[in-house]
Amino acid sequence: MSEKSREFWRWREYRHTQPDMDWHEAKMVTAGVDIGSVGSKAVVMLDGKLYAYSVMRTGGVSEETAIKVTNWALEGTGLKNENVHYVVGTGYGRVNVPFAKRTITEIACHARGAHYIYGPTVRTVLDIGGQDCKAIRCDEKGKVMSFLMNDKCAAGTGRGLEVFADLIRVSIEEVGKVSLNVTKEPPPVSNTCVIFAKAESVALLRQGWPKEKVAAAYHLAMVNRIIDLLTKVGIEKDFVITGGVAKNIGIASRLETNLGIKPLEPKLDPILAGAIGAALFAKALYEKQIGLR
Amino acid sequence: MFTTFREWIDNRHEYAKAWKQKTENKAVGYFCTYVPEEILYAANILPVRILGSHEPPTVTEPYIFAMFCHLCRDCLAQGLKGRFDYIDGIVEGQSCLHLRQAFNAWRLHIPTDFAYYIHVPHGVQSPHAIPFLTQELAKFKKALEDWTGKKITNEDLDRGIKAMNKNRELMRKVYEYRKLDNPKITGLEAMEMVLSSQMTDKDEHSKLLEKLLEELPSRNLNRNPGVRLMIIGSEDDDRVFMKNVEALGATFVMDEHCTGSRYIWDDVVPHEDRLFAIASRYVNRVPCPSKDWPEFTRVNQAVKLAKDFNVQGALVIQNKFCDPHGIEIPPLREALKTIGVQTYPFEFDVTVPWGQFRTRVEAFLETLTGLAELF
Amino acid sequence: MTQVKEYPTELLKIWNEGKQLRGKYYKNYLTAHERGGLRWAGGAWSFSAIPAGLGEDVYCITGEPHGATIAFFKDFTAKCHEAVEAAGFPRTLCAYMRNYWGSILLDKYILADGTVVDGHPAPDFIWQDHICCSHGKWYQVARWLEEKKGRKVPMYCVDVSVGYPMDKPLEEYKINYIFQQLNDGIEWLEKVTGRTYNDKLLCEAVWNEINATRLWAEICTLNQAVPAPLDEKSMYSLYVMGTLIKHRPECVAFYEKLKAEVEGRVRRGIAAVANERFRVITDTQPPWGFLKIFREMEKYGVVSLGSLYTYGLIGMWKYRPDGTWAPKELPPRKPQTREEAVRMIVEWTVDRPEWAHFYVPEAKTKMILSIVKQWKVDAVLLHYNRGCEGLSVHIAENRHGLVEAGVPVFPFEGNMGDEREFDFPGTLARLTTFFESMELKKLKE
Amino acid sequence: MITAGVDVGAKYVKTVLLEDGKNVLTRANGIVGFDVWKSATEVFEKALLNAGLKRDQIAQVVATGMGRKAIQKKPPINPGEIVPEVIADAKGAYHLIPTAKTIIDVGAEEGRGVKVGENGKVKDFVINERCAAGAGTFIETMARALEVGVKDMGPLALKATKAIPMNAQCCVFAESEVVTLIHSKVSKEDIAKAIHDAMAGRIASMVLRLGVEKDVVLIGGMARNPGFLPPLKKELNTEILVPENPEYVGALGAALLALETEGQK
Repeated sequence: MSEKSREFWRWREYRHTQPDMDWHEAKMVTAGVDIGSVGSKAVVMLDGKLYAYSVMRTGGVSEETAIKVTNWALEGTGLKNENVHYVVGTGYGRVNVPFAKRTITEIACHARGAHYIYGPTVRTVLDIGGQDCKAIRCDEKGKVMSFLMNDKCAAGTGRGLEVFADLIRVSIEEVGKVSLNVTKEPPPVSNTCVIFAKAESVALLRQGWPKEKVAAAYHLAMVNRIIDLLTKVGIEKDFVITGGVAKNIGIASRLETNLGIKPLEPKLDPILAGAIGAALFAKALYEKQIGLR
Repeated sequence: MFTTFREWIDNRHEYAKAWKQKTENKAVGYFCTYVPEEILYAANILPVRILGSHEPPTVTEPYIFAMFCHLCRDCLAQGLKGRFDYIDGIVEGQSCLHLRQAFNAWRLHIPTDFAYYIHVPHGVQSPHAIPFLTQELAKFKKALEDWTGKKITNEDLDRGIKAMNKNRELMRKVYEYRKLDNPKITGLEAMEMVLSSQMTDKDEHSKLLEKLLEELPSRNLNRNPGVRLMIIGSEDDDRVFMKNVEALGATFVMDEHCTGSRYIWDDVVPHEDRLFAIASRYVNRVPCPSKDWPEFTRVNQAVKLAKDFNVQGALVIQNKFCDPHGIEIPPLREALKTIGVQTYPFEFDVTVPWGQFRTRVEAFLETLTGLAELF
Repeated sequence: MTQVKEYPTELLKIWNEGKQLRGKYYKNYLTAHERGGLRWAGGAWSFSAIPAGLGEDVYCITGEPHGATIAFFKDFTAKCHEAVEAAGFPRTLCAYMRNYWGSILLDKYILADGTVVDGHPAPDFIWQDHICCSHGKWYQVARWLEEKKGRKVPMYCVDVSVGYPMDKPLEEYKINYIFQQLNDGIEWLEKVTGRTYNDKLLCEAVWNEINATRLWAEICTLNQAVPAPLDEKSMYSLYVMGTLIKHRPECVAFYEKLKAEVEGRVRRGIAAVANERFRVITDTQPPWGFLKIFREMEKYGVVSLGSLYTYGLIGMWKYRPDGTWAPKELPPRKPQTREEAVRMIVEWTVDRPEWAHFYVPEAKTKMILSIVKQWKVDAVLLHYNRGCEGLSVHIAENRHGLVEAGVPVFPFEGNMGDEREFDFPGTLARLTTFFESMELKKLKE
Repeated sequence: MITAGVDVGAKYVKTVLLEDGKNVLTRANGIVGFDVWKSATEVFEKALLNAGLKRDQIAQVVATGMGRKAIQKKPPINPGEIVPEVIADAKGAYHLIPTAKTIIDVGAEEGRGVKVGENGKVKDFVINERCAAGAGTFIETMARALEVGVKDMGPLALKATKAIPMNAQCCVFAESEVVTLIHSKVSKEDIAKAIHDAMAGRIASMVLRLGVEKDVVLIGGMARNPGFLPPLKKELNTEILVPENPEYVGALGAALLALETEGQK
């Protein structure tokens, strides 16, 4: 593909199966399907342990995406839909997951998933999704105590980064890194909304600012907006970031410097937090169903 | 009953036209609940509240700057689109700057032969407000008499006061049934009851309320009320939101809205000087935030209602760009928190993205129920 | 390139005196308690002559000019906005109000020269007026924020939202409603401060205010001259005296001196902008963080003569029988008693130009058209100001009225106190397009 | 005499070579990269190549568009004059449709409304404020969300069965509602229509500020999108004319202005 027509906004889709686990021995096979506004994730767990997962782009019809992403997670494991004892749907499209017995919001699932990924010391979870940002306070068991989501003007952070990556012709997976190689942080572009931020970035590019400097200004504006949300809900240690944008080092490192709090390092892909939480809730619901709980 | 209320709201224009034909009297559109309907009824005029249609009000762009709330622009759009061509005049009782622009733009650009603005004082906590409003109402009464060519007697005013007080009292009685552990009416139905009252003839509406009150004791909604919610904030006639929220395992058992409890909570106390009595009602009523200073009487009212109707959680609504309600969100949320009522803020606009709101409502309900069984 | 006339220009001699006067007043406000003085908070439109009766050592920094001062210093105003949003207030509220609350929440105070002082000086009482929806509630919440820091501040607010009809005198019961509230207010002031009220000081303060607000109108009238002796950007720093201390003798003296200097400039043909060739007026407050937009306009030979805002926020005007808009006539003599003084200041203030537009859009359009005619104005720049719903109420109707009267209008959206919402490059591009469509080419880079 | 007009837009550069102010010799366009001067020069030279001409055979060049300042006083284009888009739009549209009174130009980022007097002179104009920016790019982003080609969005909208009112104040609000529609099983056709209706609503509210006088002409890249015209007609409730090659009208206007400046010299 020529440099011109490459789609910088498109990110890599992937799946994984844990090699050293065998589902035949498992008492409980549960799944969590998180249909986000930009990305969709499916996770399969054996007795509450992560076994297989898949991450792909959310399509125009969320029902089809739910089926595709789940099948892709099961691909190659020999597992079929009927082997899965319980499925919980979450995310924007949770109502369209045809085989989900129950739907739970991504706020509860991200808190529960963060507890699994980062451990019981987590008290504040920040999920930067494609469309909405969520700041969640939880207890030592990963139960939501209080939460807050962005206001109307602050919507579209994740998708905004995709549009920005396209604008400066740097792939979405690299745009965070590119934003860091600046000697000094430039003043941020406006953080009123994604449209203002992009318009000011275009003006800076036209003034001859290098890509890296414009990327730094854009990322700093997004971080300022996210910090507003976090300060509203109140930040208590330990602090973690989940969702796709967590992997953007330009956002994560600036959150650390400007908040003065170091987010814990994820041992697992933070984009899976929602689906993992859903799969763990599925386990609890299945245990209740068969009288174990 | 509630199907009739719903039909009246959905066919508000047909209702008013039919009423005009039947009675050969005039109908007047009003913008805010500070308009003294008692005096309009006294003049045998049907007051009809002008509300929006929840479609993007692009036609209002030359007349109202888009940074003012969607309500004032949506109301003006109805006039510009000719949907209120049957009303004989418009009246506004001073409240916020936003609705004032809808009134002025209507007066300037939509032909109407009666446009009257009552300067209802903002200093309702001052002892001088009632005498001031009494004189304003005297001017308003005279203007109506000059326009209709008919004198408004004390008997007429008593009839108007009686019609309004009775309607409000009956609706308050219906509200009492929302205190029950399993409320006899949903939040949507309560909104439809009050909204329909704002657009129809009070006596006709009261007859329906009397029949409803006979049936309520035996009425069974056979639905699980779920979480007891309250809805508080800017003018809100978004029935789709109410319906959707109550389908997620919750019930609005109470509201603090001018399309709900604030419209029916206070009566006119009879007095020899009828205009003084009406003025006292509109000064001493539960105030709109634009008039509620220096003390927070409305916030205290919301807290009292939350206790009386034992509310578990409250949705705090702000129409985007609405300053009076926007200013009160933090003090209101803090006051409710001190009595153990959790709250969540919502920003409303002309159209409401239900996807985003569903996530916020469900997550809020999850925090109230705690998903205990899953931990 | 057509040859453009160059007028002589010269700096305002009184400029530094103004800066010192304002700086001194800020210091007095801060150190009032050290000298046993009193501090009160309120808006630029509150009846500041009334608390003056409590003594000579009673100081007030009015909310709006302070909100503007904060807006001028970009990073401090950004911190204020963040603090207010973190407290849960929506971002669409009045930008001045949010700046004010922000400095309470941060417990910081910024002086006129930009230095930031620790500790927000809580007022001894709040003395406010209410006509805009945010007026009363601004200080209701300021009081709520102070209370959360353990400081109880009593508040009194005078309702002046009585409706101001166009071209008709105000009815007696409306004047009386304001008069009674002010009278009760004096008793309230005595109660909360424990001081006995001095009617003589009140009469002085009322007379000072009447003279200062008339003088400012007279100074603005001098800008009818071609070339204009003053440009709006410098007028912002001159009229601010009237928003802070219009009841003080120093303010009257300052404006008398300023008037003399400006009359001298008119006589000698001194211009504010050397190559003035296109005269504009603006509307409502400017985007305080981006005053450099005026310098860009000067590159096209465009000068802003002021606006209904700079002329009418504190200046007092009246339509003369011949239909011209002119400074209001002084009352026959100084008030002698409390009742005379309070009635006089009410009857004087109810003609405030910017109060009329809260009720009748045609009133403001008519006043702008009078300025266009009498000040020989070529175009009007309308600031659709998202930060202030009070002064941009009915602005779309005003634009409609001006266009129908054949006046070239350039509307631009912005925010006077929240610079995150002001699109400087975009607005500048549109503004230069407007000038070019008026056949004005750029004179110098 | 041959003149040239170069319109350096937010996303595309458009160039027109014009002979004696009457017939268009050639048109060329290309994407605007970081180096605006380089992109404009490439497109300009492509036009010269198509017409088999050299730079010195072009009597006069006028530049317009958001990026016009980047090519000012610089070879090879070296425009004699640069004019704001509003003036170029008026000139070009008036030339093609002399009865035009209101011209609407909707590009990738900006939207403009121009009131035209006699001989194409600008009487009044309005440019979308930032809140209403990004009409073109919004449709592109939403096409991605619907997994539909940008070109197919318009035709898709025409096949819709239902009209869903959606916020027309800004793209961020509209986008939140598109995401809601996608996840509530609304057909792609109805979503595409809602998107175009919202964009038309935003542009219409800008033009309404200016006032609509017949004949109304739509130009700019969005004029090529068949899904955009019907809702715009409905919002403004007027007929709207779309000239040939609508996205080149600005460049054409610039070429006509070049003829005038050359004439004055």
